Amino acid sequence: MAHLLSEDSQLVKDWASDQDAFKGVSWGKAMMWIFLLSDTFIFSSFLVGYMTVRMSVTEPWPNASEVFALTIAGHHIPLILIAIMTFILITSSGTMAMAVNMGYARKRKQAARLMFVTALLGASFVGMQAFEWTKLIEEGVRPWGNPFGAAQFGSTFFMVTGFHGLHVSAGVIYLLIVARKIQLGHYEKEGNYQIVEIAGLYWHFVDLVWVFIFAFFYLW
Amino acid sequence: MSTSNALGQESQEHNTQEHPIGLYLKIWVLLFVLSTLSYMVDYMQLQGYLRWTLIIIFMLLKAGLIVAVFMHMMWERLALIYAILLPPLCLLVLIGLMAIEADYTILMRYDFFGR
Amino acid sequence: MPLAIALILIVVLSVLFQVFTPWWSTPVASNWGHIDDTLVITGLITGVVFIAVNIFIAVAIIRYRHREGHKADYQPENKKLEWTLIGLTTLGIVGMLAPGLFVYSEFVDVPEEADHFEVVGQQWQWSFRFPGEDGVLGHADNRFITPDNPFGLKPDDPNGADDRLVLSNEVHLPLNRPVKVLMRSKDVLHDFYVPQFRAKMDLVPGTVSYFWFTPTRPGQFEILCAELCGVGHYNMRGKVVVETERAYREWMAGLPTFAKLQEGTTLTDSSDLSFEELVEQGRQLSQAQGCIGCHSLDGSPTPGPTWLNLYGKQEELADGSSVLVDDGYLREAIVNPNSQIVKGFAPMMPPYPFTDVQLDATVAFIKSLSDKAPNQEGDTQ
Amino acid sequence: MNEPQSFWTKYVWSQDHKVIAVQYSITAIVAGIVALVLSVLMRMQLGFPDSVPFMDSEAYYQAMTLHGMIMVIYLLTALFLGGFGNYMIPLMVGARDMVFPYLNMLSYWFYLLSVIVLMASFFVPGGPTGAGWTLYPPQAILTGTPGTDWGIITMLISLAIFIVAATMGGLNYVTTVLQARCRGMTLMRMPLTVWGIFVATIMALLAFPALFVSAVMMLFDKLLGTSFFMPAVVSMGQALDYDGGSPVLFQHLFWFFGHPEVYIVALPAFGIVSDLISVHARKNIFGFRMMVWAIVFIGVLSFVVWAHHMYVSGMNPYFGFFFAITTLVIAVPTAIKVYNWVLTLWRGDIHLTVPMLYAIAFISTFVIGGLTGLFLGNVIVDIPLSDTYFVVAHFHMVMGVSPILVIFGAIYHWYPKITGRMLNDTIGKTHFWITFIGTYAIYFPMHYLGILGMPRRYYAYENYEFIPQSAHDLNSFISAMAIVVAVAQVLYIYNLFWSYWKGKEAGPNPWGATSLEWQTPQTPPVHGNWGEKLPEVHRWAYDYSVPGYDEDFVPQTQPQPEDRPAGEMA
Repeated sequence: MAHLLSEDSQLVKDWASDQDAFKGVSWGKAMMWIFLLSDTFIFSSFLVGYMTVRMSVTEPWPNASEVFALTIAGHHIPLILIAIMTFILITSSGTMAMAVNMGYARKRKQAARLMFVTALLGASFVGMQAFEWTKLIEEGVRPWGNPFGAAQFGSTFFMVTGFHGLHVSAGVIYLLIVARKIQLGHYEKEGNYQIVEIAGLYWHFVDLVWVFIFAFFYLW
Repeated sequence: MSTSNALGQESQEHNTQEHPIGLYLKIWVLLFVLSTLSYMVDYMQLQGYLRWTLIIIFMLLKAGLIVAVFMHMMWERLALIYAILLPPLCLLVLIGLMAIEADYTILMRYDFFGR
Repeated sequence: MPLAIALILIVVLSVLFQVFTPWWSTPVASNWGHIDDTLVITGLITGVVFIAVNIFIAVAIIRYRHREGHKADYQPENKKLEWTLIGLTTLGIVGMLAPGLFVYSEFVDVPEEADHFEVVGQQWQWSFRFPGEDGVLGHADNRFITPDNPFGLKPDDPNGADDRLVLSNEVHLPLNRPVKVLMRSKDVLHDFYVPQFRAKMDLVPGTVSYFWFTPTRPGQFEILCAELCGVGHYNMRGKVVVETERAYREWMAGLPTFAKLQEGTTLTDSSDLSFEELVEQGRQLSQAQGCIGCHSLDGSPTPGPTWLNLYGKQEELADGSSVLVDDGYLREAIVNPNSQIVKGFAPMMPPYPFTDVQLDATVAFIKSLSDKAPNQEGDTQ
Repeated sequence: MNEPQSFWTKYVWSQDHKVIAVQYSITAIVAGIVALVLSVLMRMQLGFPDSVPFMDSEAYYQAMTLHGMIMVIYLLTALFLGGFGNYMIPLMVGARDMVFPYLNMLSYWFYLLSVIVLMASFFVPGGPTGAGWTLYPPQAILTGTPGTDWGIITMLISLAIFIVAATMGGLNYVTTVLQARCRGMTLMRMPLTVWGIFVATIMALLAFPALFVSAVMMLFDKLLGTSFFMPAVVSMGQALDYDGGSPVLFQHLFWFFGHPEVYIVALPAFGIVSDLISVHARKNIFGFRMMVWAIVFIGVLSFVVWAHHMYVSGMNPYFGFFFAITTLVIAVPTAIKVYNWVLTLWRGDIHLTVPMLYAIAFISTFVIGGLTGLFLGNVIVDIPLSDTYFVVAHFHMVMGVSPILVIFGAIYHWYPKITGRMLNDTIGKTHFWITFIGTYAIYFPMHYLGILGMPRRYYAYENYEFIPQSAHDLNSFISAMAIVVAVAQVLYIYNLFWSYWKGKEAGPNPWGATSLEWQTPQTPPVHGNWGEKLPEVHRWAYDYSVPGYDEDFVPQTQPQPEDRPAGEMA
């Protein structure tokens, strides 16, 4: 720690320098990071709200493992849909990371193609979420109550996954726009493909949030 | 973006985040494994502290990998890393106190409402 | 220069105001005199700082105001001075915080021997519950509230049967006995506040809050609501009577128990009841349902029209027409309140789906409050 | 440089930070005037009951709620961040504009939309919400409170839109300060104005999320029947379908936003007033480093003190110890700031210009507001005082009067740069004296009503035995003073208009200030701010009365002489 704060550490030098504190970070990327920081607080507040109501209701909390189970080919498998959604989102993060790599390698076509794949995976995630919502609504889960236990189960489920789903949907649109622009060669002139990395930051963040939702809402 | 450039962003040395594809693939596989493990926690019906510890460990490992590698945090300069990672710490105070508060509420409810 | 004078004047006038003010804490009537002491300590320390800073500015303005040829000193920082000031400030903070936390630890630590009773709030009235012989309050929850069970006592909890209920906004407490106040709300946040006791706490629906105190002075004290609770907030009044142990016991003996109330309030058929009995039923019903939170019984202004001399009166309505307040109008106004709004009042009363018997009782009670009501005897339709 | 040409692109759909700043400021001030009128109506009712015919208890609570909400969010936050932040940051750090001007423009239009939605709540069925600016559930969405059908919905939606606007603006401000400074402009050479706004903006980005989330959750409680904040309740004799929620959770989330919010307003004011004092005392700000660290320290600490607003809320009572300690610790950096302001005056060359009058008045009122905060932060002292007029007096002194005095002073100080003309001194002084003395007369005695025990948020105080007649008389006096002060604000507005056309020509640097915004090639600065070449900074912003120079100020752009090594603070 002492080393980190000493006068000649890179940390102190960067902060004490003129013009920019984040060396080599473009305006867009800096802004995206700061936005994600703010968004972290939004999701954390949602999850804190969820934690508090879950801990303070006297009704029993439904067993997520059961509620989200599917019967496939006669087998009753707990949480299987959620597991698949998790894998899809992780896969999309992987393709996104490769798109960033292609962008920096100036492989325009591949970058755009990988981004389209990412968007497709994202869209299928949203599709599965829609399926999950439909299933739960058919089973009688509503924001104000459900047949399995505490009413807040439904409220927080729709609120938290809904908000995350909105983020994914927005991300899909964002990725599509950027990918299209790359295809059309909009960034060719400046030769700077950092936009892919910025879009990637957002996309990975959405994945990151899902990691927490998966752990706290579905597994806990 | 274009508007900002119109006003002239000073040229800066962009430290491009170029890393070998192989690394991404490795992380990808690792994330798959971790997700499977955390799924297995539920599938095996582990309960109690063991369950919660495992869930948290796998969650933090996954989150760490995504932030560090996919979001390139480990290659960023310390100035950015600290600026992004320190502020969420104050959320820990909120989380901790709200856990205590929720606990207090449920105790009151059991004590006085008799449910 | 005028500014320097103004600042000095502000200091002088503030100090004079402080010394001669007729507006100061009400005389304390509980054991929380220590709270007043912490207030005085804080007042002294902050007062010194207030005077010092203002006078310092005034002197600086006088000494260093702009004159031709004068130039300011160049002194970016003075580490020693700054750290001295930080040290002094910390000292002052500790001086306020330490006694404060000490008294607060007394405040949250309820003595073993303390009695307890419950305050229940609803828009906009108070009611109270005492534990009865067994010394234990029965479980109670808003989910059990019915017209017959206004406190929402858990019907099958044996501890609740002997609980003594106060359906009016007046509570009695014995002198010099520590008491823990448990608080609960039926609808929104309220705050049980008696200025002379110093302590106050919110009533929160969905949980129970508490504080404790020992009344140290006999007398009657006003209860106020100190947490915004809707349009009637400013009029949510009550009374604490602090009296000798004996008087308190007598008062307590007159209170109905929960078990007794349950037997008595099941309204059956109004034709069996005398007018007086009906009026009494109506009184209890309108307290339980919160009617008197909005409709005063003594003519004082409240969110809804007062019930004093209401019956038989010509009311002007919001649409300009007028109507005679009779049985029919009152019954309609309870079941479907927003159909005919009295001029000057907001359409905010919710419909009360009363049974015929309940309507009879309520109307009879309103009638009993009016000297214009014709033939009080028997006419209950 | 694509200079916008038509009136519409230049003044309406403008992406120039300076125009956006003025748009923000004008909108905020108009909203503020509405809130001021509401406060006069309330004071009329309190001082002279039943003097305003339509002021029934319902209208009173609606006025009270909207007054508080507009003043805190739509006036103060918007004016300091959207107004001053927008105007000052690029000019003071030597940037051509905000880093993303288009987003900056969107930020304003979203803000305007939020104000329009808010104002629309006056006309929706049931009127605006009367739940108090804290919007505590359950009462905010239950019958018995005005505006529970449409008022509360428009209020929450307006807040959500405001948060979107604040986020878009805030991202710009923070990124601009971090990444778009000119050569030589290190963080430690930035004027304190920028520091205050910078830290406040970071706090806004991290605190508004909690408000956003609680607004969303309350909207769901209201519209979908969820029970986040709603336990089982029996409202007006009707058992409702809610169950299991926790009203205290809302309060925690609200104040997790709400306390940082206090400093979101205060920190820019701290920064600006530091600069005003330094410029007009012709002396460097005393203890600059300490001032910066105090701002940062206050910013961080303000995230762990929130529940000192909830000492009597029925939360876990043991929280009182934790929050009393953190709250009183925050008093130390705040006190340092006060010491450094007054020590800046000491041995200065104090020009009692109108901005300086406001600045000094700020110190005096802020000291009262800050010191009374020590009463309310110390949990046991707070218990008798909470929810009384003491609280009203405290937060009006600390969050109402003092930041507003800074705003008056700041507008006076920078008006010449914005318009090229000076404001009128005579009107300025008249306005200053009425406002300063008037607010003292309003709020100083009000503390004593609180100590007496008069609860706040009361529509009337009829027949309370513990309130003597003299207290009612004092209340009337306070109301009379409030009306005088409110009316006096017309002077300031008049001054703004009159001087725009008739004011004295200002020249580029009328106060002889060192910071960058006074060194622009044109006054008012044109689009792009700096002409061909960005400025270069060679020293901190506080080189006033430096020994060895003829002038009593050395602009930041002036290079250090060869023979003089850069000084400690340069």
